[in-house]
Amino acid sequence: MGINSAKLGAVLQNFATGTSDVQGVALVTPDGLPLASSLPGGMDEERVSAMSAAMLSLGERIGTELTRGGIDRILVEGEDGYAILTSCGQDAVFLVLASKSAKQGVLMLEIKRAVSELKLLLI
Amino acid sequence: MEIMRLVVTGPVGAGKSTFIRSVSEIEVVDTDRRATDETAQLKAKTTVALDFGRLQFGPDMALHLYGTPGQFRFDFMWDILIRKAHAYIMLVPANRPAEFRNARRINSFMQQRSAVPMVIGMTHMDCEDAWEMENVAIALGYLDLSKAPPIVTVDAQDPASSGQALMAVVRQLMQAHLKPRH
Amino acid sequence: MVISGYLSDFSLPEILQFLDEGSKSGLLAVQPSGLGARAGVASSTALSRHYFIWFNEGRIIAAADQQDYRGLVRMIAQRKWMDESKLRQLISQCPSGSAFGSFLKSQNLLSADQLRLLFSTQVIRQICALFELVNGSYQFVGTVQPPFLEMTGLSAPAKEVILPGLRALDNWSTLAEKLPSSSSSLIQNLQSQPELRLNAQEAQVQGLTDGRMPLQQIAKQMALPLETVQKIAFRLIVTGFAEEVPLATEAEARADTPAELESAGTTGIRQGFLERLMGYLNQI
Amino acid sequence: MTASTLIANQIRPELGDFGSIVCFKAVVTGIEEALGEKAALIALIAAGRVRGKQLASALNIQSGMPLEQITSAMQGALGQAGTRLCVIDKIVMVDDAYQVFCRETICSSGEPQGSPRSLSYTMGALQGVLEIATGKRLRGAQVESVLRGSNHDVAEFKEY
Repeated sequence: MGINSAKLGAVLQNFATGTSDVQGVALVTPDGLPLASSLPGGMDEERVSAMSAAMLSLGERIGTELTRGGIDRILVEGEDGYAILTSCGQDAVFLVLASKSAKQGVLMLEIKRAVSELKLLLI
Repeated sequence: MEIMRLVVTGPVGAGKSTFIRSVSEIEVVDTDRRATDETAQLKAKTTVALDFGRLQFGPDMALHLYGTPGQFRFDFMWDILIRKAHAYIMLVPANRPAEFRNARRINSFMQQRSAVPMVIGMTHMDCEDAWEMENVAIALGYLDLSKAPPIVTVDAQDPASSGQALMAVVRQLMQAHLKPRH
Repeated sequence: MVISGYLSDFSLPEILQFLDEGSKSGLLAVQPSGLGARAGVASSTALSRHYFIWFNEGRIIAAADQQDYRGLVRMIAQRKWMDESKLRQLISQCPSGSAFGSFLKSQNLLSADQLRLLFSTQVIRQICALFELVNGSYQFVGTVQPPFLEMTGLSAPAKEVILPGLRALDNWSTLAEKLPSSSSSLIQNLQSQPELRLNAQEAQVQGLTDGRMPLQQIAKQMALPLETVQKIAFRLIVTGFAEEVPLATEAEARADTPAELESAGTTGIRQGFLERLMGYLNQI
Repeated sequence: MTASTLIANQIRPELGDFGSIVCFKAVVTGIEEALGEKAALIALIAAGRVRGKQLASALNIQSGMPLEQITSAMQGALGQAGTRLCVIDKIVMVDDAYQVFCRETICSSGEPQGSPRSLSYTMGALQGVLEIATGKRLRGAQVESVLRGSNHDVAEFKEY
């Protein structure tokens, strides 16, 4: 049936609205193109996508060259919040932007749940 | 005599008997009895065991059409008929959503027992309250039209339209020939 | 696209299944009718009332019992989370095309938990109550704007609403005819296996969907009343887990079978035969 | 406005506008070295797309233009009279995909036969222009390479 981007969009919006402290989400291809997103105003979807994919592949390289193994997630912790990249199967990277007040454990759990839902839509 | 056996199935009121009558060149052998149950309001006669029609198109070639009863209490007949069939066509009344679930049941029954080629014929498409073809297909469980069997519109009263539906069935059989059987 | 009819023909769970599986977007309006409508769903003063359910790609995005787009605002005000004048002001600030709930969250005025509560009250509870309707009509219109002011920003596949709705349903009279037959069995639906959590009994029945065991026998094996198993089976069917397969009652009346059928063996058909038949049909 | 005037002529008073392919290749391999092939590829494609979009606006390319017109504008801007990124021989539609046939691409130049290197910056630049010209979001893939027995580097772009 091909990838249903409207459905992906609905799942992302659901995640962004229904998860505490989440401010934005995006799903991008491993080569840096946007699949679907729900981002705060002022963030350009295409730039966000290219950055996310580059970051993940850089992480993977660190994983292999610096012998850290396969990469499940990359976490950027800033003064004002988190950016978390999680690989979502072969064909996508999931980016979550969360505020500083987010509880990391809960957030990771929510991300895990969302990733399994998204994977189903990407088959 | 070379004979192809085609089963015409579908829920109550789909037009199975009419379909067979309109393509059959012999006087249809039917076993209609006066309906006594709830289908009586729908039509005066309902098929009890089966409808039978024949289309002779060569000195030694014929198509036999077997219509199944629509009600579930005759499902033993469906079983007997589908086991010997070379193909089947399921007629679905597009204006009667109440029957979609029954059509779905009949179809899964057939699919469980037989892997012969099949075609879906939508009848009553000219009625005002008829559903669009694509939507009926979804209601029958075919969510992806590219993976659904061929779906044709049939006016069961019109021999030409019914003939078109038969041609869709024959085309399916021809294609099945091209693919090696497993 | 417009589809309309009566709930007695095409029941609400079936409509929701259809809209989900067909990934439909639009507005479903349900109007209760007759005296059968139960209190709680539609009191006698509200019989002419409509209920509205909005869909996006098969997911339910909002529900309301009035078409004034103020249902969500009323719910927030009722809970005293914000007063109405503040809400009116916020409505004018909400950017067009975004769900009002998402907007409130982005302004840190409502939390995710509050939105989830609103969604569940607005959509899940309201629709589940509609399953109780004995009589009514429905109309689905495929081309409508999403009701941004009614939307929390959350959505749920229709099937996620069907399942709890039917679990809680007491009055099955409208659906009695739709229940699978006691002599039918179930098979797994290969096209769609939804991501829904089944309860213990449902999972047990789903485990027995082998296309051979009739519901009667499943009931016996699970020591449950037949009707309970039929209801579970119906839930599995309308949520896309299983398909009903009638099991033929073994031939009692073979005498009716015509001689032709008995004598002819099932051999393949020659391509030449098909071509001749095609040519013949072409001339009709 | 001809394509050549698009490039500010007097960037460097003595050396002029053109640099060496050797240096460009060193940039590419250096980035790959530091970031890994994949991250480098993503970065270079992203850079190419930004450049392609700039170019499209400089050339006044708008969505809905006929393919021939787009082709000749791109040939001018990227070829000998332009920035010399590559020679574009033709752009064809195959089913619903755009195939761009190029030669002497900057990405493949100076590579030995059989090299596994693929188009990166070039691909992005072509994609950027085509995205503006078609008004669609595209997804690119290299389907043929001069490094692997073909007469052209062929980039294919599909809507997704």
